Amino acid sequence: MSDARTSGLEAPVLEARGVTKRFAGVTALSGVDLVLRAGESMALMGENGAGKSTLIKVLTGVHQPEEGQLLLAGSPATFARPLDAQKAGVSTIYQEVNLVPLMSVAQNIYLGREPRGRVGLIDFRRMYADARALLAEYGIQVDVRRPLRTLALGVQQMVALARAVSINANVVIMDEPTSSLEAREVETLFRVIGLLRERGIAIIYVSHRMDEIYRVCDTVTVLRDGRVVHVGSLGDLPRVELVSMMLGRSVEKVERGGVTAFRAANESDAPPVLVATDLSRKHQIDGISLSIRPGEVVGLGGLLGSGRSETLKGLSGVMQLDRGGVTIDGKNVRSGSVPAAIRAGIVMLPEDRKAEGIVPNLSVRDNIVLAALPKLSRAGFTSRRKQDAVVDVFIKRLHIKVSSPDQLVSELSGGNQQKVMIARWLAMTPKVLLLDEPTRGIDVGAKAEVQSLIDELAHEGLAIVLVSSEVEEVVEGSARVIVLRDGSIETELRGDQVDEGALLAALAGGAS
Amino acid sequence: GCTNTGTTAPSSGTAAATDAAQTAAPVTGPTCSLADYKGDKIDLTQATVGFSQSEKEDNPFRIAETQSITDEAAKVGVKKFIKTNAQSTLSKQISDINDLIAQGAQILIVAPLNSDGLEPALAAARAKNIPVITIDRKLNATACTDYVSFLGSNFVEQGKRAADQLIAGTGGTAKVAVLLGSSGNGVTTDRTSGFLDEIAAKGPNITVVAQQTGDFARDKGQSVTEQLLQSNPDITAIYAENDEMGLGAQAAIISAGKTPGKDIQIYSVDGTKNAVEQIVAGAYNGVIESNPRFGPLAFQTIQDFMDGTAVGQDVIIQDSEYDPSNAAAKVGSAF
Amino acid sequence: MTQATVSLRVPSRSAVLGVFQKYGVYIAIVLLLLYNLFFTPNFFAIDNFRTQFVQVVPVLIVALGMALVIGTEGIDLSVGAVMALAAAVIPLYVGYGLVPTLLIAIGVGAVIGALNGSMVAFIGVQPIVATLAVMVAGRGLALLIANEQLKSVTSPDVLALGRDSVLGIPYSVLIAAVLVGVVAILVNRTTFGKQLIAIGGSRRAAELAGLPVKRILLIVYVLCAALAAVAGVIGTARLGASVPSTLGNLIELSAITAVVVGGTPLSGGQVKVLGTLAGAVLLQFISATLIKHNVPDAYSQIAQAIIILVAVYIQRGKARVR
Amino acid sequence: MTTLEPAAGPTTDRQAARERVAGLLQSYGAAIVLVILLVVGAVGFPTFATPGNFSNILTQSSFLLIVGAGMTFVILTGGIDLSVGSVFALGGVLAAYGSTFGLLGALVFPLVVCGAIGALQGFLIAHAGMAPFIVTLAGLLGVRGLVLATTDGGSTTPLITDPVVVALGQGEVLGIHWPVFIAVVVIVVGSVLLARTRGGQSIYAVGGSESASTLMGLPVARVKFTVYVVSGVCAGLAGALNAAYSSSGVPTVGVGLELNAISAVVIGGTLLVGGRGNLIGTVAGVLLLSVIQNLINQVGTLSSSVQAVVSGAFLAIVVIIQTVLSRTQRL
Ligand SMILES: Nc1ncnc2c1ncn2[C@@H]1O[C@H](COP(=O)(O)OP(=O)(O)OP(=O)(O)O)[C@@H](O)[C@H]1O
Ligand SMILES: Nc1ncnc2c1ncn2[C@@H]1O[C@H](COP(=O)(O)OP(=O)(O)OP(=O)(O)O)[C@@H](O)[C@H]1O
Ligand SMILES: [Mg+2]
Ligand SMILES: [Mg+2]
Repeated sequence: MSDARTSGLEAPVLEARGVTKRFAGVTALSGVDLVLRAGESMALMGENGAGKSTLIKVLTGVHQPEEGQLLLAGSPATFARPLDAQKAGVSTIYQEVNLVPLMSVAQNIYLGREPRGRVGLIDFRRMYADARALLAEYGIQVDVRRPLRTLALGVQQMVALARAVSINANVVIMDEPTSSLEAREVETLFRVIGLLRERGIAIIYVSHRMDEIYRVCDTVTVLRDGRVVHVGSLGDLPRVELVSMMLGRSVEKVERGGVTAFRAANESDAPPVLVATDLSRKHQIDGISLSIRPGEVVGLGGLLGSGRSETLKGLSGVMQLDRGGVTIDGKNVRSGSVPAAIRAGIVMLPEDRKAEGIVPNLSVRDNIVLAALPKLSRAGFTSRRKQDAVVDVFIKRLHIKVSSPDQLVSELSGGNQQKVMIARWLAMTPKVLLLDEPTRGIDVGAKAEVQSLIDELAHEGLAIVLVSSEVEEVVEGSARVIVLRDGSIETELRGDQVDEGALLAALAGGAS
Repeated sequence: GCTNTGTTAPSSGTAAATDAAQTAAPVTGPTCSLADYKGDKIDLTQATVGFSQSEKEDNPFRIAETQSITDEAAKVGVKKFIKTNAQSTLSKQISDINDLIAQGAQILIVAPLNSDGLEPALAAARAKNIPVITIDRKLNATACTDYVSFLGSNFVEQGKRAADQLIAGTGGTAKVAVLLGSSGNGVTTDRTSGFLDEIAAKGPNITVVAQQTGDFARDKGQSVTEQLLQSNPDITAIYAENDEMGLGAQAAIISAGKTPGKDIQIYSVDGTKNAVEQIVAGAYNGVIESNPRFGPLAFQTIQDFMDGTAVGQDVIIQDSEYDPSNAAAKVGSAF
Repeated sequence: MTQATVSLRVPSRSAVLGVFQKYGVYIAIVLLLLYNLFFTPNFFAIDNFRTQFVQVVPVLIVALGMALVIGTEGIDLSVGAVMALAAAVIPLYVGYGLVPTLLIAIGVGAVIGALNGSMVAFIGVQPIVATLAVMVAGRGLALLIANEQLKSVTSPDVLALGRDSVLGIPYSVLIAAVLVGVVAILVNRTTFGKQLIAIGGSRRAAELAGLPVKRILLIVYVLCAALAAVAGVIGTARLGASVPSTLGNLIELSAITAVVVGGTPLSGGQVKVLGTLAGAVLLQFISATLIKHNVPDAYSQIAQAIIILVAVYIQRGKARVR
Repeated sequence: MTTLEPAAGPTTDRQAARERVAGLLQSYGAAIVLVILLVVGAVGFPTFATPGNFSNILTQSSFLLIVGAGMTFVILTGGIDLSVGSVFALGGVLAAYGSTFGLLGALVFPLVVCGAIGALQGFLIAHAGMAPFIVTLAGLLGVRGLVLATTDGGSTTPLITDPVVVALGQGEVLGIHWPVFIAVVVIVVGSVLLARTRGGQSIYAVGGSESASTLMGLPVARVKFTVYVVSGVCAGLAGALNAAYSSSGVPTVGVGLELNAISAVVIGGTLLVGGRGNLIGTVAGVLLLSVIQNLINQVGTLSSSVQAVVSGAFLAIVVIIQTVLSRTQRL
């Protein structure tokens, strides 16, 4: 849809000139120039830790640059805090959901700009109605009076999106908005983006998903190690070339087949290591039974809220069960206890990295060894040597980008935090690995690494349960896929049945 | 009988065995009768008596005071005796007194936390014509109107007498550190001004080198004294506004390698057993008594009042004092 | 409205600031010592320093336990009451000798700590109210145990703990020094310490990582109370009397202040043991300086407030939300 | 248009309903315990359920209610204000000094100064980024020092003689003292501010997640600053009313008041980490504390040590019940 107006170039709405941002020990951005024009939809690409989020934070007043300046519609501007950016018409969805969990959906959408009645008091009825209407536009039907924290992460992400878009802005910035969204929600998001573009609103879009980038954006800016390495239009840029620029490797090296890095997954016929029977918890899951063999990757499919995460939580002792139980190698695992599950060899990578995964005040080293600490200690005393042996291996194996193992984990980029979480569990040498969205927010390179890692681990004999909202990841990664719906097993796909079409059909199957 | 008048102190010989009751000075000022107060005559044995204590019973003075009143209430045979404790909170004392009234107290004995601020409670009592006897701390209110009468010591006088003891004990030449009670407490103010005024008047060669608060607590008295002894090694006497701080100072003097009672003299106010025993042991120099055993005197005053006798508006207790010459004999009357 | 930006920052300045932030307490201590060197007679005497260290011991020991609790994002207001309880039981058992007395006092502390810890860990009561209830009840209980009496403690063993020294170093100071070392090792070198800090950083993440969160919380509150009990025994030994009514009164505030001034944030997830030591010493020097200059109570309180604010202001920043 | 099914249709509704009930329990747990205590008191003691006694409980509670209201604002943002006890005393002393200029002086003087103290603390917390606990702890010390300094080391107690000012504290309507009505007004106004204004919503937001609030463009610093001013003004007002009630500005009042206020707020269901709670809960919390004291007095024979044990145990039981009630809500 080339615009009639764009004979030449549109006027820039937001610019960064020579922006440099350093953190203790790291230069996150150095001399970055960026020009965003009205109606432009720009992809911001780069590896984990390339500086994308940092650039966005500089653009929106969260961080102040050490050098360089911002220009708003051509004139210099300072955003001392996010409020300034918002006032200037720059609206942002940050990488981690940044809403108030205790407040209701509607309150979150309208915080700071609540509709007011005659005497200046908030008109809650109107606020609820507005929120309901707004969300309905994006196909979300929730009780807008419910506290946000009771909703699944994907829904929270949609609420954040609704908030950002409903603010009258001329620039909307989205930092990995789809990482916790379901395929169908992603469609909704794209529809919204389409609407924004029609209104001439400029967009900066960060994602590690190539398909999305090519669908949504018309230009691309590539960051590598805090520097801009490429600016140009996206349409005529081959994917491999884009990836090679991001990774800084030659095109030949990048080129390889397949969408994911999975090899053909094979079903195993060893006796099952984990057997779960009748896992149930009121309002969450109902009578889920499954068994997994060593060396097998089992996918869990389902729509948002179908209970995939809850199933994993039930298996790993995070969630107390009302009924049912889990055995490992025939032995019962005490239910509702994480330590018991871990002792039995079941570990889970939680989906909400920020709230349930990282311990922000600890270093990368401490975060990696957190669960394995007792094993890496002598008589209760920690052993630096034993720790380093583990930490170094995983930093290398997972290519975690850190200035040193002593760097605070909260200073890492989102994708690298995810890798730290994976390292934490691998360090436990588990029997059963439950992965809830393992590749969320990690870059193409890392994603391929994680995927082949999953493969490798399975070949080493680990039993793996994989939950992913990326259909192709589930399909290519898993030997069989169990499809959930409303907290119960809808069907199971095995062997040849495991393909995208079948899965989508199964997902849609029960839908009324 | 009527209120004891006249003798300064119970004859030391016999009193040693039993706790010494209070002795009131002869009443010289205005008096108050049931008619003046416009109260109703109540038979004590048929009466509900309420007692509002001000501070927690966690120090010898308050323990002895509450105990004395509770015991005497039983002895007199009042029908019902209710007590409350304001735990050093003024607003709680007001509501305590209101609680007592709400529970049907016909006579109130109040140990005020503060000289001011009890007005609403007094007004509530007045509205029901309940006679109020205040003990140990005098109220800034009108006797025989807002309350019947006040029984208690003269704190300024106590400070003065401590100064006299100190002047006598040191021969009139000393460098003194004062351990003050808690800030804002009326007792602190009175015992300080009494002491300082007397020193100014009668001790030209006595210098007060420091005045620091010890919060009426032993540990604070000890640590403050330790600090002061280091910065002023020439201190020769300590005046502590209660025995507890005095005993704390004594510990500090010992740990500074000096001899309490000799190198550095200690004077304090209260008359607790612990302190008086130290005088007997020669490690303490003087204690001015502040007699907490209000029970007999208070109930006697109430009885007199109910009998129609005019009682004194200010019944001032004649506190005795302990010094090396009489401590051994009188230690039994310490509380 | 919107103005030119280019905020050039000289890196060296921020480096200097960083040093200030990191060593704020130590700098404050040095400044205070310098002041005393010139303006306070006899401050720089061995005896004086011995006194300062002897006096700081109870607050320091309590603050060590408090630092652990604060590290888990908790707080313990009951420490003063635990000191009182320890003091109250001493006269009952002092006849059996120092070690049994100490053990019983510590045992009493541990029981109270277990009570706090259970309420916090298992029931989920907010630490400040759980320990507030225990603080109120605990001191009352101490007075009841002591029959509302003060008792002199004459056992030479116990008194020695408060008064005697080896090589010029008082026993109580030695004990405190050992405890500082032990807690420092506990925090920095043991599994338990790391786990405790992880809980303070993110309780949910710690739970999901399989840490025995409840047990660790329980132990932390038990340790804190046991340390307070040790402080109670030392305080009693120093006084030569069991004074459950006033011993440890308001010490919770001094201890918390020492911990925070020492750089441990109240938001948990960090424990600075040496900082806590420095914080306690700073508070001690402040009050010593004010007493030695005979500053009246009113102004002394104002001065303390200002000095604490300045010391904390210097090292603020880290705790700020990004 | 693609419409996402709400995850589990009817379950969602039931769950929401359950959450709402549990939310009510959280907010009104203290009120439930309060009702139980009232019944126990009425059955156990003939002199408990009398108008006079209730009026006394209300008057006694009114000052703490006003302080607690301010404290609720602060705690909702995840902060804490330890200075209220000292500010309360300062408010009383200033009201007494100010009463020589009549009612206006007795109110304006303390409110302005106490508000300014709140503003200073708020500035250090919101703009200089210092920890609330430490700043207000310094406030506790420093303001008490100020009280002593203005009263000659605490040795003078300024008296209130102006009849209008005295009437403000001691006058009654229908057997209820004025401070009770003023406390009710404070609570009502405060509740409306919290629940129905943008400022109130930002208070909850800042307490719920400070970083999210910043990113959402809320004026976080201003919100934090404001709550400390509110708390200072409330403590000053309560102090002034208390001084009027006792017709004197006693410099030693309010010691330990901060702990009472904090426990009342927390018992009332407000989370100490911020983000959730309300003033109705605080009212229940304050009344609970007063009723516990009143019941202990009704027994009338307990020594102060036993009283401490009983009220501490009571407090523990109340918070345990309250916590358990509110926990049903957690998943
Ligand atoms: N607050 C901080 N303190 C220190 N270092 C930081 C901080 N925030 C980011 N960094 C560092 O800056 C670099 C860029 O991080 P950024 O979050 O911008 O990466 P990103 O491109 O968004 O990566 P991802 O795709 O994984 O989200 C990383 O090396 C990171 O460790
Ligand atoms: N669209 C929605 N509307 C309302 N509630 C939802 C919706 N989606 C999810 N939920 C809530 O999420 C809960 C289950 O989410 P859960 O995380 O188990 O789903 P999931 O299948 O793991 O999906 P996800 O991809 O988000 O991990 C449900 O109890 C429901 O309350
Ligand atoms: Mg990022
Ligand atoms: Mg999920």
